[in-house]
Amino acid sequence: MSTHGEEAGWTRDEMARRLALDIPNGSYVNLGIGIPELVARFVPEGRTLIYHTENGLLGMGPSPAPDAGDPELINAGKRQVTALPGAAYFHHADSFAMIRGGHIDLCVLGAMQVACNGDLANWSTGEPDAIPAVGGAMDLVAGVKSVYVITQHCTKTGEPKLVERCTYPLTGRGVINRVYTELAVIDVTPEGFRLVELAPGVEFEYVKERTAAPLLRR
Amino acid sequence: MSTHGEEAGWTRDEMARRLALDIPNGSYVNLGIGIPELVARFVPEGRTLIYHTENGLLGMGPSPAPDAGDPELINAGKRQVTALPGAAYFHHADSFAMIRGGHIDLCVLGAMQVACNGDLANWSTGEPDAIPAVGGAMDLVAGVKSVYVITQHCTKTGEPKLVERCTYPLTGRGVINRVYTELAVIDVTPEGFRLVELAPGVEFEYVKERTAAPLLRR
Amino acid sequence: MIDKRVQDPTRAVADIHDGATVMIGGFGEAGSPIELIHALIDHGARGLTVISNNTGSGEVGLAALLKAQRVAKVVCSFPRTANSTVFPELYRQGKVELELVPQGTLAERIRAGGAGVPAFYTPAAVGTPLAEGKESRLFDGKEYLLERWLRADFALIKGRRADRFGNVVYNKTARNFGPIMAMAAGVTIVQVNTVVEPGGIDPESVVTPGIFVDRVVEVATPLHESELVAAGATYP
Amino acid sequence: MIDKRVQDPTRAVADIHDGATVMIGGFGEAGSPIELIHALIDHGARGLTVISNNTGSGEVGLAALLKAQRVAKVVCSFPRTANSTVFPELYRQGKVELELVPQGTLAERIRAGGAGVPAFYTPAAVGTPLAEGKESRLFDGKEYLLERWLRADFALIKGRRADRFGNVVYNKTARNFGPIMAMAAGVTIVQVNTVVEPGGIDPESVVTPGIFVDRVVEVATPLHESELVAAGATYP
Repeated sequence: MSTHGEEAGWTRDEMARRLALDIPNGSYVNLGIGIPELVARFVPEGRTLIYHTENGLLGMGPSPAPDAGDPELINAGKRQVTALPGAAYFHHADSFAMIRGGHIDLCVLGAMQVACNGDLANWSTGEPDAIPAVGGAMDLVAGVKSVYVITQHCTKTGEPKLVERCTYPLTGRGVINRVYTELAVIDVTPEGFRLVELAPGVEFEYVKERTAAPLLRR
Repeated sequence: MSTHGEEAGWTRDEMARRLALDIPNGSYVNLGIGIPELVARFVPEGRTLIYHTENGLLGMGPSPAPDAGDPELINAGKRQVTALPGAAYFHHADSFAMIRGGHIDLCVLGAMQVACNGDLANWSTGEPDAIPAVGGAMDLVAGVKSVYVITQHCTKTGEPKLVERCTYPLTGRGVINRVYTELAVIDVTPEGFRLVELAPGVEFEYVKERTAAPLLRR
Repeated sequence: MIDKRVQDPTRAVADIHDGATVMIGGFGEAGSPIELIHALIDHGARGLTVISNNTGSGEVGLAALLKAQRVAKVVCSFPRTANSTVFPELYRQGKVELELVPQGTLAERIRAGGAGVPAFYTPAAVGTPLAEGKESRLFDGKEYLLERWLRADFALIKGRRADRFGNVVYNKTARNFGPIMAMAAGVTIVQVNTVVEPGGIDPESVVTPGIFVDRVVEVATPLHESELVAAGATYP
Repeated sequence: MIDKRVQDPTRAVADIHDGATVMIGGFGEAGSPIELIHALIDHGARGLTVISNNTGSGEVGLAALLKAQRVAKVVCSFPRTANSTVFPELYRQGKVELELVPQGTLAERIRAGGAGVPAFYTPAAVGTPLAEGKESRLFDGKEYLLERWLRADFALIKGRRADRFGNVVYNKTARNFGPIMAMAAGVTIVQVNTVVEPGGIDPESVVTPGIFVDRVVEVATPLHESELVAAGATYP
């Protein structure tokens, strides 16, 4: 691991493990599709989280064994899952009552851009020929108690994802509490981005250079 | 039965029987406390009605056999009832979604006053020391498809209950479709009260004299 | 390990503070969490705002809480029942405030509180004295009233069975306000006849998912309000 | 005698008129009433407004209805899925209109339609492009958007079991939009694997009470959309 090469900082698994450390026992958690899903694999021993999937299940478990699945038992990413003992099924209005009503403790999402005022853009590039599709992201960020982003620090072309103001269409305004990247854990505070922790071997200046908004030290 | 004595017209049971004749097979019906409850006894052979009680039961049946009741299986009048095969229990928000959403076909209520514009007063005399209590009456009249009143034509002191304008506090504005009394069946139309049917031996003028608003002939 | 069980009603209500807003389940005696209410009387919190469909009967349960003058305000649809004398007396003496709400509006305001909907429109009560002071608005030519959500610090409700995650099923028409109050309170306390292990309730039949429940207390053989009232019982 | 059974999907959808608004249940393939949708394609109604969370995959079910150009407008939250090519193509060609609605707002608007609530406020989408043209308002210092109810002429949904009164239970996460769409449509048509006699469903476990259901069709072994798509099937 190097502070200057392409491979600086945490792997995806390590990012997910680092995030999982911050989730208290007994939390009700909604994990977005993609990197966020990895978080479930790294919950520390002795803690139980209860997973909510917005398509109507609380107590979601891992993927089923081969040929043991039910095409009508799926997660929000439309992949087959299982239901753990103590699970409950409910309809969509009840599911989003949980979200909008502030009953979910944490949701973890991917991001295209996070601004230092907590704005999130993660649903559309705003390109004119894109098929707009928003799903439940706007409801999640508006209703869940804490919203964490887990994402690569920059895009594949090296553009910072942590920015002064989002240029892509917003998912929500002032909704993000914390960001986990391969380089660092960063809080969104009333003063803007503030470093919480650097990945091993990563230096503050290195993160700062790749962040398109002021980054406060701890 | 006399057209001029105190006992003119239908008995309470006959009023209920007459009303029951007008309810189509398969209707979802909410019956208020008191005379309205009698209606269930007189449903014509071959028709099935499904009774809704706003405290969370569809498919309500008659009172239980002695000592067979459950104090947690009651109707809106807080009396023990039964649940018929095909019944369903639900919570209060769902129950009033049925009411407010226009899913109940008919509700039958008692009345203090019904005005010729369809206004109903049936919850309060407006006296300053009365304990105000409204229950579900305002929701029922606002949401149910048809609202029938079943009542004595006049109060115990001989005051007409069918009036030009209600003087008691309203339960709802322009909500009553039809009134069944011991003297007649009367529709509330855009032109006001209109006679549908006289009780046997009752004359039109007799009803008209006891109605404090214009009464149109059939 | 998630375990929402609490040993007894006393411990379950121990942090209800003076001035708290408390939703109390039940329609008449069906679903009334009488043991939790009695524990609340013993606990002694005062100046409560109680949101409940009725005001109790006799001098037990909710009526006893009122009688003990712990309640500053009642939000309810029908504060008058057979055998209900405590509330009317206090109300006439000006010792308790009343906010009268149509039953369906009460239910929907509570559900809205739980669902994060701060306000909604309803046709109920338009043109009546209960519309006074309320905003109204036309939609598609019909008039509706604007109603605000109701939320509470605590909810006390009664179920039939729960697991230690807080999933609850109810008994018949005792369900009534339980599921929506569970959604609308900061801390939801449920008394149930039986606590089972997770998996002991079919996930297809759960009525209140555990996410809405904070504390579960087993009361194996709850008192029946009507029997107590018939026997002339009082509490404490 | 109350009997809401209809012999087959063809008869169940026979009165869906051109220009009708049709809610179609399902989240992806879970809960998608594929036999009812295929019957609707055969039936031929055009110019439909479809309210559904997604827009189907492959060229069967909902995607096939779109492909057959029977749909003038789609109201949905996520018109893009794996194996979803039909909608994107029609949309880019300007052959179908899209009203994009956040998923929770979509669910709540449908529930509001069923519950007789013409409008409500939600925090979702505040400050985003989906708030454009919408009224907003502060409650307790926080901004919310005003949203209108959604109602439909017909709802097509899929359950697991029903009785002839129309009481329905669902299968796992196939429940999703079924219960609320059943509430919000003038005519609700449910396909189920099994029809049972009244009493065959525990009244404590009924999810959709029969009052919300008009027609019940038994489809004992419904097709699975994902299997059809994997096999490259098309409809008709």
